Amino acid sequence: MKSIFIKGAIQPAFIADSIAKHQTKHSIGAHNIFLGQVRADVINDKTVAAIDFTCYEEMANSILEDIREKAFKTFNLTCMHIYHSLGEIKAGEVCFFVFVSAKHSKEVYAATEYLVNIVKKKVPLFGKEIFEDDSHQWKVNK
Amino acid sequence: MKSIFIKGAIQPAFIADSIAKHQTKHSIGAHNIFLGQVRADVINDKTVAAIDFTCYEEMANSILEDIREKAFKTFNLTCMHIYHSLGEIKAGEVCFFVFVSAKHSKEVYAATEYLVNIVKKKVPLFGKEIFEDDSHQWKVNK
Amino acid sequence: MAVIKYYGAIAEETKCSEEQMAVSDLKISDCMALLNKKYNLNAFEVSIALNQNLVEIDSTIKLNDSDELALLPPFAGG
Amino acid sequence: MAVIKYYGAIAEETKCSEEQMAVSDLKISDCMALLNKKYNLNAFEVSIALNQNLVEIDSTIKLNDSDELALLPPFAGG
Repeated sequence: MKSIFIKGAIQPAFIADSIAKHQTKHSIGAHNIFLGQVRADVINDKTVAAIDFTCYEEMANSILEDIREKAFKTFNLTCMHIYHSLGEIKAGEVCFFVFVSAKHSKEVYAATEYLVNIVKKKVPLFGKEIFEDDSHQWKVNK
Repeated sequence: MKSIFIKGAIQPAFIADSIAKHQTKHSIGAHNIFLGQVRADVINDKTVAAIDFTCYEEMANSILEDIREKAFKTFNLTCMHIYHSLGEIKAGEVCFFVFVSAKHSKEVYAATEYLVNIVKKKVPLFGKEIFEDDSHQWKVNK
Repeated sequence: MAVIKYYGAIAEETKCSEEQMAVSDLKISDCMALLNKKYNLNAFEVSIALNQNLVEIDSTIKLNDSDELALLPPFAGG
Repeated sequence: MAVIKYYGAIAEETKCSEEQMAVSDLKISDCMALLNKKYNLNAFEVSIALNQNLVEIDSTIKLNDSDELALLPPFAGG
């Protein structure tokens, strides 16, 4: 599997390009896309300006391979793509992109939710929340 | 409310532009996008080449206004956009675009599914499935 | 005069998208019977909207001048 | 020698991303005790992966030369 990790933010044009690539697949009737966008959360009066993502990439790739395999077995999907940013992603930028396609709409929703949740839970990604004053704290998924 | 009806197919660049417009909203942490794509279904040995969509637009707009209002009350959303194509949309092209944004990921999935299903059920849109031999049949949502 | 509007498969059958109809004292149910007779719409699963709101096909509401009655085949958006 | 890898908040604490460690006959649990003593990692919620697979922190598996042991803080993707 090609790497799902992208250096820097995921650009809207990259998402558009992914969509366009699926327009030659005429058995697809429904796409569902999840995008994670960095929030400017205010924590103890300090505002998050960016998140710096790092990753244990060899382990992440092997876990993502398992996730993909299991998702294709569980859901009736035509295509599935997962991308995550590495490096410093500013508030408002997209850092996570899950893209699922199927023949019918009913197949896609649960698959998307499943993939988003399992990536958050199982993939060794780490996020340093950098505040506007350059101090930081480490992000923890709830 | 501005019209949600778009003449012709919904282009990937239009979707990218919608995403980009939401990157200034720093309270958003999650987007969910549904795209309906015209399938080249084979029906009695004939292949669908396009769907020609028409609409009872005054009624559709008023129903969509109700749908939006109810969805904002039901789900904890920051933004909600619905677009549907009118006219002839070829197999592989996107004719339906639902775009929902919220602070947290858990809010968006059910909202997207709800909107897709209620638009299919309640909005007076009509689809003429045009086969490759130029014959046609009228689409019925299951 | 009220306006009767046709959509999708029904407009294909009626060969027009709308027409005027004299409606003095005419109930929706009677109007539908007239249109059924004129166009033979029995083959269609029709829903109807009076001024953009769905009403029953056998409604006894009387049509008024400037009312808009729409004959709608099954919805097929998405 | 095995390689010990550190990520995120833990790498910040250890001030390095990886180091070599002599492991002859060393259990994972003992290795973790050594690292804890060296870096004071008690404040961290750590999970550990042996050659990219999660294992228990008190595992009695013995480390071999060329093994890769990774110390991982809470995952935060998405």
